[in-house]
Amino acid sequence: PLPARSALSAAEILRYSRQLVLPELGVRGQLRLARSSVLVVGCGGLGCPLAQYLAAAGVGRLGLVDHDVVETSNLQRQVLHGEARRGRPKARSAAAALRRLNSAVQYVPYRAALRPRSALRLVRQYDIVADCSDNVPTRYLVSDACVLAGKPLVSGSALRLEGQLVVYNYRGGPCYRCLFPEPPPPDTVTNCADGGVLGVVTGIIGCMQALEVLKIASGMGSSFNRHMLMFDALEGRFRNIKLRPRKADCAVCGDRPSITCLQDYEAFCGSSATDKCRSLRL
Amino acid sequence: PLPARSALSAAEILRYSRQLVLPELGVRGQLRLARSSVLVVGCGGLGCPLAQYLAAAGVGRLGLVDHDVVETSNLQRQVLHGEARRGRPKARSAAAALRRLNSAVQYVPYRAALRPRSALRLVRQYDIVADCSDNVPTRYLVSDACVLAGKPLVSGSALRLEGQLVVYNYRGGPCYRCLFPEPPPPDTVTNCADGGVLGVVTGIIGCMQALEVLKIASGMGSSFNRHMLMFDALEGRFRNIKLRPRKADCAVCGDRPSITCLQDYEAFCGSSATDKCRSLRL
Amino acid sequence: MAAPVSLQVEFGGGAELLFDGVKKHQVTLPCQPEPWDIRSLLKWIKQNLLKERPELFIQGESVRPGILVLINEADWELMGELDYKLQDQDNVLFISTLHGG
Amino acid sequence: MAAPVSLQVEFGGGAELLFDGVKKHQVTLPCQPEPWDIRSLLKWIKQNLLKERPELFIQGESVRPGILVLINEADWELMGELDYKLQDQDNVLFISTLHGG
Ligand SMILES: [Zn+2]
Ligand SMILES: [Zn+2]
Repeated sequence: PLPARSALSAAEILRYSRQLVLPELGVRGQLRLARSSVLVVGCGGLGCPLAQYLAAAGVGRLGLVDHDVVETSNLQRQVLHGEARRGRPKARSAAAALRRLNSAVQYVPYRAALRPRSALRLVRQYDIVADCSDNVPTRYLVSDACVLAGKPLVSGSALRLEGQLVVYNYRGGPCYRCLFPEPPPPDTVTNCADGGVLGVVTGIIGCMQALEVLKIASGMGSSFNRHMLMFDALEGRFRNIKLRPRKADCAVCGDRPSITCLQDYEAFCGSSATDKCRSLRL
Repeated sequence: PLPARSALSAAEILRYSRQLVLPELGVRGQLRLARSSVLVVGCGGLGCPLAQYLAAAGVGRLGLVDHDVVETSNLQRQVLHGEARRGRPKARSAAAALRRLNSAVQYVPYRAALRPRSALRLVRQYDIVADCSDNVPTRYLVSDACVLAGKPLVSGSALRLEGQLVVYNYRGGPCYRCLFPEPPPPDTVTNCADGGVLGVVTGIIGCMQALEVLKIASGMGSSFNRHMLMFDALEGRFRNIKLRPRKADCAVCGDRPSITCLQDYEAFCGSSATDKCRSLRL
Repeated sequence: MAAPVSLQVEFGGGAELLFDGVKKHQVTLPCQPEPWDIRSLLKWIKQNLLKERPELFIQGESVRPGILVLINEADWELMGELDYKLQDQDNVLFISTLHGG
Repeated sequence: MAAPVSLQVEFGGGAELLFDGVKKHQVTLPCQPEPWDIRSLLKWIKQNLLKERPELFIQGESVRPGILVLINEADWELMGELDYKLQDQDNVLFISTLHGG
C-alpha cells in the first residue's frame, strides 16, 4: 500500500467535498482511498469506465494493464480512447485520458498482457485487482494470482446485452476456481468480436466494478462477496444470486491446494489470451 | 428527426461492428440511432456518462444543456470535464470531450438553463429527452415540456448512495406529474452539494439512462415505462417497482389538462433552478 | 379483533434519516378492533418510530408530497392507497424521490 | 407416483441460443414413479427442449463446465446439485458465464 496520510489538503477537501460529506465515506474513507492501489487488468469496455470513476474518486494509484492498441471498433464502448488514439497502446492512452481528469492519481501503464511468469509479482504490488479482461485464460490467471497474493478480485464481464459481476477471494469467500473448477470447452466460448456487445452494458458493469472497488478500498465492504450480480439489459433487470462458499477442495484456495504457483493457462483452457482469434492451433 | 438514411458507410460498419452483430440492434437499429436526436438536460454527474455512451453508440445529434461552468468539486463525478476545463461552460466542455470520442455525431451545446419561455421550442427539435438535472423546478419543467411536445423522457437522479430512474410519457405511460402532482416542500429537498453523492452512483444511473435512450431510439422499447429502477449502492441492490398508469386527472397529461403551456416552475416549487443555494428568498 | 400484523417497513431515498438512519424495520402492529390499513400504519409510525420533525414525513393523514409509498414493490396507487388493508408479512417501502444529478 | 411439477426454466448468458433464443420456458414435467430431480430434469431438457448440439449444454449427466445452475436464485451447490428434488413452481436458471469485456 501507499504511505498512510493523516489529513487531506485544502484542495482535496474542495475536490472531493461531495463524497466527503457522506457519513459512509467521510475523511477517514477518503484517506483510505488515497492510499489504495488498484490493478486494472484490461483497458477495454469494462476497464475504461472503471478506471474513470476510480481516478475521479481519488484512489492513490492505478495500474493499467493492456497489451493491445486502440482500434476503430473499440470506440463504440472504450470511452477513454478517442479517435486520435487509434494505433496507440491502450494502457498509455487510458493513462493520458485519466491524467486530464485527475492528475493527483499515480498511473502506471503496463503495455503487455498479464503473463504467468510476471503476474504474481505485479499483483503483489496492488491492494485490489479488477478483472476487466476479455478471455478465459486471463480470468483463471488473474484469479489464481489473487489467491496466491491474497488480494480481493472484483471481476466483471459483458457480452451481447448481458453482464455479470462477482467479488472473489474476499473475506473468506470463494475464488473463480471454486465456481469454475474446469474451464469451458473452447468452442463454447464467445468473445465480443464474434458475439458483439452493446457498449453501455460494459459501462454499467464497469461502473458497478468501480463501486465495489471503492467500497472495499474505503472500508464499506462489498455486496458481491459470495454473490453474483446478473444484468439483462433488454429486460432492464438485475438479479443478485447467492453463490457457494469457498470450497475446501478447491485446487488453489482449498485446504490442500495443488496449485501453488502460476501455470500455463492457455494450455489449461485450450485458447489464447491475446489472439484476436481465440482458439489455439494445437 | 434527422434525415433517414438507407445504408451505413464502410467506416461506420467497422466502427459499430460490435453492436451491429447484435440481432436486437443490427443495421436497422443502427440506422435508427443515426437519425435520432437526444436532448440532454444537465451536463453533470448523470449527463456526462449518458452523453459519453450515446456518442460512442452513434446517435445522430446530441443537444447539451447546462448553464453552469466546470468547478473543482464537479470533477469527482463529472467525468467528461478535465481539470483544464475549470471555469469553462459545461455544455461546451462536454461537446469538446465528446467530439474527441466520436466526431461523426452532431453536438449542439446550449449554455443556458432550460427556461419555461424557450423549453418547448427546444424539446420539439429532439426525439428523446434525458433529464439529468439536479433540481425540482427543472424536473417539472422538463416533464411538462415533454408532455406538451409528445416526447419520451428518460429521467435519472442520484443522491448520496442511491439512484432512481423512470421513463415518463412513453407509449401511454404516466408523466412526472402523474406520480408527483404536488412538489415536495422546499425544505425537504436535499441537493448534491448538501447531501453529497458518490460519483460512481451517478455513473451507474447515467449509464442506465443511456441504455434506455438507446433502446427507445433503436426500437427495442424501454423496460422502465411505468416502472422505476431504484438502486442502493451500499447494498448493491436494484429493485424494479411497478408504478401507476397515466392518471386521467393529471393536470398536464390527463383527459382534461389544466396546464396547456409552460408555467413559472420556480414559483410552483418554491425553489430556484439555478442558484447554488436553492431556496427562493420570497 | 384483527390479529397482530407483522410487516417489514423500509425507508429510502433519505427518508431513513428521519428514523435514525435505519432503512429496515421489522414491525409488529398490535391487535386492534379494525383491520390495519396504511392510514392507521402512518399514525402508528408517527407515534412509535418517528422521533422528530414529523412534518418532513407526514402531511395531514397521508405522506408529504415527494414520498412514494410502495406496497410489496408496487406503487400504492395500484393497491388502494390509504385504504389498503395490510396483510401479515407485507413489505411497505417509503421512498423519498431524489432530484440530484 | 410423484405429481406433475410445474417449473419456470430460464436460460441466459448465451445458453438461450441453444433453445431458439427463448430465455423463459414454462415447463410441466409429467408424473413419474420417482420424484423429479435436477438429474432427471437435464435428461428431460435434452429430449424435449434442446434441439441441436447437446454437447454445448450437457456433459455426461451434468451441465458442461462454464454453465452455472441456479435454483430459486441460489447456486445449485447450496441445494444438492444433481440430487436436488424439484418442487412445484421452482425457478431453475442455467446461465452461461460471460468472459467478454
Ligand atoms: Zn477457490
Ligand atoms: Zn401526467
